[in-house]
Amino acid sequence: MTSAPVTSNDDVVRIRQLVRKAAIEARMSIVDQTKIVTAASELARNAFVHGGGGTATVELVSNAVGRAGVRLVFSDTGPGIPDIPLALTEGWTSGSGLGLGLSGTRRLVDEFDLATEVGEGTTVTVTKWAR
Amino acid sequence: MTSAPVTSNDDVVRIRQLVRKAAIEARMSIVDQTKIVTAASELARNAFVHGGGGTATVELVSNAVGRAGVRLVFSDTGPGIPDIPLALTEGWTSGSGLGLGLSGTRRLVDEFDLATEVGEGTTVTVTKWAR
Amino acid sequence: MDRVPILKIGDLLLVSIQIDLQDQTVMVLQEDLADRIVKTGARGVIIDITAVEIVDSFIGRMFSTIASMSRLLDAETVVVGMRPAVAITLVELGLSLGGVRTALDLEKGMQLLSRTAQSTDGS
Amino acid sequence: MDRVPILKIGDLLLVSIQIDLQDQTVMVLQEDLADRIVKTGARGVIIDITAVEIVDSFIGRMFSTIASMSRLLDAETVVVGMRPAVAITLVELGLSLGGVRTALDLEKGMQLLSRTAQSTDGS
Ligand SMILES: Nc1ncnc2c1ncn2[C@@H]1O[C@H](COP(=O)(O)OP(=O)(O)O)[C@@H](O)[C@H]1O
Ligand SMILES: Nc1ncnc2c1ncn2[C@@H]1O[C@H](COP(=O)(O)OP(=O)(O)O)[C@@H](O)[C@H]1O
Repeated sequence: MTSAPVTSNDDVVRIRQLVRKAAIEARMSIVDQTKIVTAASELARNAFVHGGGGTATVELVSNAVGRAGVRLVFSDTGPGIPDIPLALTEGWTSGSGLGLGLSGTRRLVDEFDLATEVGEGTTVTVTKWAR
Repeated sequence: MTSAPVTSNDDVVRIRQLVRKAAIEARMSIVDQTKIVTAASELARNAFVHGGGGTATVELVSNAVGRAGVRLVFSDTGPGIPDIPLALTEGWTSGSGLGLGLSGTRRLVDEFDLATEVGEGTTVTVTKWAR
Repeated sequence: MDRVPILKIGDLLLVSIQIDLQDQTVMVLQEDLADRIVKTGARGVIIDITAVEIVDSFIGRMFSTIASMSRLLDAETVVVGMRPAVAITLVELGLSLGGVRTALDLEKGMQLLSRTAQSTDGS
Repeated sequence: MDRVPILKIGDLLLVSIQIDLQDQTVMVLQEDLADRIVKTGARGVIIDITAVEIVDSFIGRMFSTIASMSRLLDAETVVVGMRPAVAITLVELGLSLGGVRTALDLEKGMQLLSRTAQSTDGS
């Protein structure tokens, strides 16, 4: 398991590279590598831009039948998300983004979990399994 | 009455074939066959993807006036559906689907029943009558 | 899992779906097709569904995904041979396949793609 | 922060992205490019993403922004060399890059732009 800070634009790039490495270790196809790295890039940017910075952890996991996967956790202590369904709506943004980060990421991964509390922060956990 | 497991993508294909056979036996038109098989495909995928697997039963039925039909029951012991109206909303998905499975299926059949309990599972029963 | 073959005819790729599609097959087909478009420089993709008896929301989404993806790779997609019962069912299901071009049969699909290619060639 | 170089080839500008793009680099590239189009009177912009391993929504938006901006400055943009895995991922992300022209490789991109230039010149 690797942890890394997400407090700058540079960190977003570094996290993409960490996730790429993990996806290769999990023997994902090129397409699946691309999907999980793209998801990581969106979630890292969110933690930085909307969450005011936080941390990322990248973990190699395996499921009951021994399938390898990559699990990513992005945590911040930012403002939290008051309306979760709204935030998950394709195209909705509170800022100047495209509003595709959360909705799109959800389609790119196999498991998606969003835990958030207003005034406390946001944690997004995603998992993608190698096929 | 035929029962079949729904625990893989392969099973979804097999269930389509079972339902096709029943629809032909009920002497449905090509359009009605297509509709009930499509509905079966959606519900089987839901039982597998959202319900973590379950069973399907396919039954030839006839009503009071002797009209033939096909009844399908999809049961799983998955997480259940906490908000039924939301799940039936066209376009709403908790995952990465299109959110058309339940809302669309409902339009494709003559009778539609959804029984679900959080933590217990979900059973969807649909019937289509030959014209 | 079966794999759907992709044939190259001139600068077109032809995908003729002859099997009952399971979800994994659909995912693999999308990826195979993206690879082949780039490898061959194909300008068009024809998906022949003459033999396809049902299109559910998962399969229907494949058509949209392939159409968008091939556009990004500078190829046009056309779906040919949709059965009337499939078309009716898709509409009731709520899937309009916006952005997906369709033609009645293979021949009409090829004509459609060659017209498009000519007009973008400016020739 | 790295800066992406912009090369001038005849009346085209070529941007070949060889680094892992961070958001600041993207912003600066857009501004640099607008300046260079005006300074050089370039008629076309080619963005070569052959080496780009991922395009997220921020980077994808850059292509649309550059395409719109250069159109306003009377130049056409084409994005070349998109990898198949990137195309599939973009579609799933929900980004269709409408309004952005694409070509398979640098050569095809240059052909596309020279044809466009001819037809808008009316020659
Ligand atoms: N980590 C976070 N902390 C607080 N709000 C967030 C966070 N991530 C997402 N959001 C909220 O959800 C909205 C949608 O996010 P997203 O789909 O990624 O689109 P975008 O980032 O382009 O706005 C954001 O505009 C923001 O309001
Ligand atoms: N068998 C099931 N068990 C648990 N949840 C279900 C089941 N079937 C449907 N759902 C829930 O209802 C939502 C809508 O289902 P549906 O309309 O079929 O769309 P989709 O499958 O594309 O998400 C699903 O996203 C899921 O949250």
